[in-house]
Amino acid sequence: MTLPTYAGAGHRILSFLARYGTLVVLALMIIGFGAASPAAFLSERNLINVLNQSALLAIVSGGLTYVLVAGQFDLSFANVISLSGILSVGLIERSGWPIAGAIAAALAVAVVVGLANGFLVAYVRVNAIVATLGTSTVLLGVNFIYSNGAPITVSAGGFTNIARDRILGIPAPVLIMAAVLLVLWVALNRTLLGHHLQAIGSNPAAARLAGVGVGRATVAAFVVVGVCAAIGGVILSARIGSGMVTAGDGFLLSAFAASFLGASVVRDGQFHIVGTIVGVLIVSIAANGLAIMGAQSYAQYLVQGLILLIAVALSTTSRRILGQQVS
Amino acid sequence: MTLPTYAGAGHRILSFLARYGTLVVLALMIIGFGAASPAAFLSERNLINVLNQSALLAIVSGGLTYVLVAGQFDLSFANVISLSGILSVGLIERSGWPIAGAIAAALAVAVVVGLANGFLVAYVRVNAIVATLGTSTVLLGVNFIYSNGAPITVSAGGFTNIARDRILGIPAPVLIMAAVLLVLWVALNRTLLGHHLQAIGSNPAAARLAGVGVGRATVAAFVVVGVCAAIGGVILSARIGSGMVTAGDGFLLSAFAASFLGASVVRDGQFHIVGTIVGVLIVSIAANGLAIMGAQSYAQYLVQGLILLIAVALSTTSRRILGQQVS
Amino acid sequence: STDGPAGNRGDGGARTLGIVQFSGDDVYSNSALNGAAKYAESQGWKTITVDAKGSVDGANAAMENLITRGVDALLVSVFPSSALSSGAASAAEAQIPVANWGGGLGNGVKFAADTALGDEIARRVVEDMMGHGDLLALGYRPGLPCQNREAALDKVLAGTEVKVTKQQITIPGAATSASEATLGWLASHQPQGQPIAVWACFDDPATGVASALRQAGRNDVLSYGLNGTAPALELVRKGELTATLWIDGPAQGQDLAKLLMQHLKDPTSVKSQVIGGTTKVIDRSNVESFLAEHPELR
Amino acid sequence: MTQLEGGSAHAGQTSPTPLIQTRGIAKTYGAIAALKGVDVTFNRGEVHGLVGANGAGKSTLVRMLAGLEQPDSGQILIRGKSTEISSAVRASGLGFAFIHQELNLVGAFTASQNIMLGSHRGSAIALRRTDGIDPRAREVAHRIGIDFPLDRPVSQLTVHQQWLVSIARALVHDCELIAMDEPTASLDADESARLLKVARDLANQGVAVLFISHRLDEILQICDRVTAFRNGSVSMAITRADITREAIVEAIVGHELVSPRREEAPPSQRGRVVLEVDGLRAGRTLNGASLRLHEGELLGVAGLVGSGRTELARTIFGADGYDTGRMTLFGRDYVPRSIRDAIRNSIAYVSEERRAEALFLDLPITSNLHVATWAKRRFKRLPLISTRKAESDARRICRELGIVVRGGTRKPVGALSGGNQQKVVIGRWLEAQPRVLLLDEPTRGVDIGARAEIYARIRDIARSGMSVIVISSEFEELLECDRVVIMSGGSTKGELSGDEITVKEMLRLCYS
Ligand SMILES: Nc1ncnc2c1ncn2[C@@H]1O[C@H](COP(=O)(O)OP(=O)(O)OP(=O)(O)O)[C@@H](O)[C@H]1O
Ligand SMILES: Nc1ncnc2c1ncn2[C@@H]1O[C@H](COP(=O)(O)OP(=O)(O)OP(=O)(O)O)[C@@H](O)[C@H]1O
Ligand SMILES: [Mg+2]
Ligand SMILES: [Mg+2]
Repeated sequence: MTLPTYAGAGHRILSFLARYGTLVVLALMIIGFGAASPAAFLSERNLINVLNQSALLAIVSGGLTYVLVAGQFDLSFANVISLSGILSVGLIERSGWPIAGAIAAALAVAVVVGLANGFLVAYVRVNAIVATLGTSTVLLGVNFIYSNGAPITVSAGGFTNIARDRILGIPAPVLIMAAVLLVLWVALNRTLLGHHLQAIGSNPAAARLAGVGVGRATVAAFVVVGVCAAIGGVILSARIGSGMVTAGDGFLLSAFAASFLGASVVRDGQFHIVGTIVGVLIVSIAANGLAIMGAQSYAQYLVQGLILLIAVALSTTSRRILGQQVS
Repeated sequence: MTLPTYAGAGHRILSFLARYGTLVVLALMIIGFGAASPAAFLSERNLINVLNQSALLAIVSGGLTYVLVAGQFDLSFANVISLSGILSVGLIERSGWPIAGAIAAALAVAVVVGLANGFLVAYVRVNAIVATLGTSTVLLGVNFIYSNGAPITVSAGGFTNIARDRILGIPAPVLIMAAVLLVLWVALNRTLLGHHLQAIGSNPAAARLAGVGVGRATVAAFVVVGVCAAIGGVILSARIGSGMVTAGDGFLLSAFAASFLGASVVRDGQFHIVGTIVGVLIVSIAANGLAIMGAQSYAQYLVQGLILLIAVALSTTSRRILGQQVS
Repeated sequence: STDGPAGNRGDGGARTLGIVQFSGDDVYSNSALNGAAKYAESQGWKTITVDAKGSVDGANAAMENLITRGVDALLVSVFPSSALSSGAASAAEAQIPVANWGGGLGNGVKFAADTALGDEIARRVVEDMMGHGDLLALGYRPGLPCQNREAALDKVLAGTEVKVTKQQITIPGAATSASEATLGWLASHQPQGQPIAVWACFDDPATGVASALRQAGRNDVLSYGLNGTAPALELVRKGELTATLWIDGPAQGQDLAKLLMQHLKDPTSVKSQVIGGTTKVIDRSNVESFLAEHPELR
Repeated sequence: MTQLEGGSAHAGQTSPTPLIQTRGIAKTYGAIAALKGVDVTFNRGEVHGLVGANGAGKSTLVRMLAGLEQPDSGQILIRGKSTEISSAVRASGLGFAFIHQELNLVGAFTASQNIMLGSHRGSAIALRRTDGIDPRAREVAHRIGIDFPLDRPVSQLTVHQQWLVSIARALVHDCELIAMDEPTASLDADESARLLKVARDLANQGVAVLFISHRLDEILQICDRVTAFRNGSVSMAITRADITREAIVEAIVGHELVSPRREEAPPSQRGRVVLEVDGLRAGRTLNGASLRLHEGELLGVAGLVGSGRTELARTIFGADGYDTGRMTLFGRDYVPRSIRDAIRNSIAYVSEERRAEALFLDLPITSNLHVATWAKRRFKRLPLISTRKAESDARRICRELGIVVRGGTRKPVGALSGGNQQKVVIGRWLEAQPRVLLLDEPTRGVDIGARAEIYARIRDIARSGMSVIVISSEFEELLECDRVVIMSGGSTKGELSGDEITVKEMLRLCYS
């Protein structure tokens, strides 16, 4: 096991960057923002704040990771976020449902959406991008029918507490995030379903030939992202105090950014929950740090775009130089 | 060569739908809207109108098709549309450039964006979704720097004529669309580049071993979508009479919808220019017909979503029943 | 059936008002358009509404489609008239008058409603801050009303000791992006005896501001919006939003419809004009009585 | 060739109902009839060989039993009961296991995970670990002689190692039927022998074994019963007693095959040296490989699997780099910087894994044939490609190589049978008219008739000055060559020419 001739320090640094490049960028960001405004950025309050703000994106991106692991795509979860928000608020405010019942209904609807997406993709064999673009458009229509386009405001206090309560100083959304991510991690790495999803994503034909229930597992992945989006939607509407038709739209691209960033963490090109968490943190901390520094909008866009590119390019470049990249 | 037992009429209809299902949906849409409001929808004026409204989407989706054929993805072209609009209008209005010079500059910038995307994807090996999400965010920043976020209005008449002039009663954008699509079709089906892109999209490793210049061809595909987006952006800003930071945003999902719809036309799951044109027509005619009928927002969303799903599901289902689907 | 072919205007049959919405979920502008639609219907007109889904190209296309369908007048909302070039040109060609609620005049758009009206609340902001302190201004420059409102704020702030940080929100996702920008900014602006305030160029981001304040547990921060939508008024009532400027959009819509009709009767009788609107700053002191007068905003 | 003790005498007669009986199975793809009313019976305790030319329909039948295709008409009786095999899950539920003709592994998984994939039972969401090496996988690996670590991701294994994984996966199930579609095509002699023994053992334990191969020796050696296919129908069913080489060839090809004789090329007539490789070293795979290739020569490279032959070919082709060593091409120093560089230097390489490394399965046969030579299909004065020229050239190549394209050259290449796909890849590179052609396991999955045709064609072209290097694990195939070098452990160990070229001698040098 001799190392190639150009080994030594350079080689070790490259190997390190190939594995941990994305994490290095995260660390550099924290150090940079911390140095720029230590009092504000590194305050305990702000750190909890960042976690709290990440909670929603983390839950949704975690769900999205399942679909991506299975080699599929979902463009409809943003509308599920909006729908579940509108629906839960609407059922509480307009139909007088109890909070738990309303949330359960929102989750149930999300399961149905996931089943529909999964059915279209796995059994009707519609390309996932078209299928979920179609369902997302239909969902938008449903959102409009239910809300007539207008936000539904929460008046009951109980519901907004979901976003406001703290346990031991930790906001409820952060706790929910932790629980959801834990479940997602365990199910992906320690169950047959997760194992099969990974197989399907890596080589669907091989998985099918090996007798893996490709259809059922794919449907399950779409249900997972649906449910996660619904949980996110409930938290979101509790946080902003109303359900809105477009409330979830902003999560579409940022969840993809977080998940794809995550795919470059440690394992090359594979989606996994821990990676996604790192991706979420990079996205959230960039936004938070830049807002604290009072950066102009254009600077925010420039920096966020560059961080995204560098975070991924660092590890891919190192891998390429090492020649580890499987072409 | 005996036909299978369930053959006959049913089999022939299925075979027909498998190949032409998407076209059948297009035809049904035209018949349906035509029957609902013959005077308005089927008027010559409206048909030219529909083509004129399709022009932009067709040009952009045609470019996007190249990237999709090569097995890649582009999320940045919508920002290129906006940027080229802002830049051409800005150079004319603020810097007093001649119209042709401003347009050339906009196209040149788009080429640079395409090169950057292509370089990141093909040589730095960054996943195309992350790379183009990153460049699109950077581009948004650039848009803000140049325009400060505010629209730049056209005062000179010459520029808006690009969208307004007619030759033999046919609006200039339609003619430009026809020219662009012709070039795109020829280049994809009758040149080395086109065949190489198809090979790369089908099996990049095999393409590399067959001596295809995978890197260069991939870069070329990103340049093509960039240039098409810039052409679209110039026409758009001429049409609306100003350059706006968000002008191109709406094209992101509709161009994907059109291209993926197109992939189900005749050939199963492969992107091609003629298919994309059909996809564009479906998207545009749905919008036009529903607008003419004065459908409510929710109905527009519902119907558009369902059309998308049915158009694709019809052919995939027929193929599945026929057992032709390549798994 | 119901659609009249192009060119049969003025023959005594029911006329049609074509309406182009900015977006189906932009409640406030849609309420103004509703005001116009209600009035037109009360005058025996038919109305037909198309959703441009926030896309400026879509708005131009929608105008053309409505003209093709044969409407007698067009009402557009929010998109700047300067960006309605081809739609307005088609309208001019077909001699159809166009009014724009919130987008200003220009490109042959004959009537507009001023929805900027930002001075009043800007003065209120400075007044509440007693001329000094830190202010976060959340703007949206691609939209004309927000652009003008930001300009009005700048004008009022000039010469005061208020330190302004400006951020642009995104649409869609106005509330979420406003909330994120606010939370970040708040972290570097802790209570320090100086007044701290957040101004949002309309009420949707203002609800995001309120949620950020709630999350951060900050009740030392003043917050402002504009438009006076139901959710914002509810926040004012609960004391989570300091004040918002109510603008009577529906009345403006009705006035625009009137102008369009008058123009059709006799084009020479009305000048091209920008109409103003009734406004009122709503804060905790008057929100209850205001809501009593305007139950539709509850 | 050892005489394996077969259960042949009693097999078939003792079981009252056969395990599987097909009745009039037919399957068409569009206008192509892949199977036309096939009746076969597979009994427990029997090795049942399926033979037939490329495209005869063998794999289609296997795919039907695997639930991957549905018959258009006809019935499959399982234990006497008409059964619909609707999916792969159903097939494995029926106790069927498969080694399919093409590699299908999950690249991101380890060897052990691949072997066990699909064998886990129980709740999908119960907690369990799927990493680590499963003892059952270890046991099977031992049985077929896997010597590489099972916890390595298969994407890092060689093609040949991947095949062993694929075989192990089929063997890990307790099954009643195991269908092997050309399982030995990628194995060396030792491993093939081991697999044949495993197959025999399984049959003796009462499993029905379905065995497809183009290597007639293997068929002769272990089959209790042989069914030959021709054009989608059963052309002959032979039982143990009547199985002879001649009968099988007759059944496959329809006539007797004259084995092509090697034309002796005396050393004096040998052309000038075209390519010289001297002391090539690369990482752990190559350590001192040298060879010399003459003009118009057919040079064989023999070696055991893993001996570095593929690596050597890829290095010459510019697909992999090397550390030290020298190459000379037409007398000039040759340092391939890239694949394109090698192609510019008139070198071509037919890879050993056609599906992953050569074919564009969803693209037309035409595109697959022309991918490296599109430039030749252009109009005279336009920089555009002439579709008519492309199609007629494609038809010509198909004719020359005997590629059976029943649906026309515009059909996706994925619709061809395995052997015909292989011919497409060879045709692609012959069209490029290279000066040096590297063939890595070129006749994998090609039927005996076609194999002769391919070699005849290669000989033809070699006569006009092309030099060919053939890498093959089937040493009989190398008997065709003018000279053979033997590789072992990444370096060249010896050379045989003329009458020295015998299977025995090659084996001796490999193991020395
Ligand atoms: N998906 C498909 N679409 C169209 N035709 C197909 C398809 N699959 C197989 N065929 C055709 O069916 C016929 C039988 O193919 P099959 O793969 O069963 O042959 P085979 O006997 O296994 O040949 P080989 O020895 O080359 O593997 C061939 O003519 C092939 O072209
Ligand atoms: N991608 C890889 N990862 C790890 N080891 C490899 C890889 N490719 C080749 N090797 C090793 O290099 C050596 C030579 O492999 P190579 O494939 O060149 O041999 P070969 O003689 O062509 O055998 P085969 O018949 O399997 O192709 C083997 O020992 C193999 O283990
Ligand atoms: Mg076969
Ligand atoms: Mg090899």
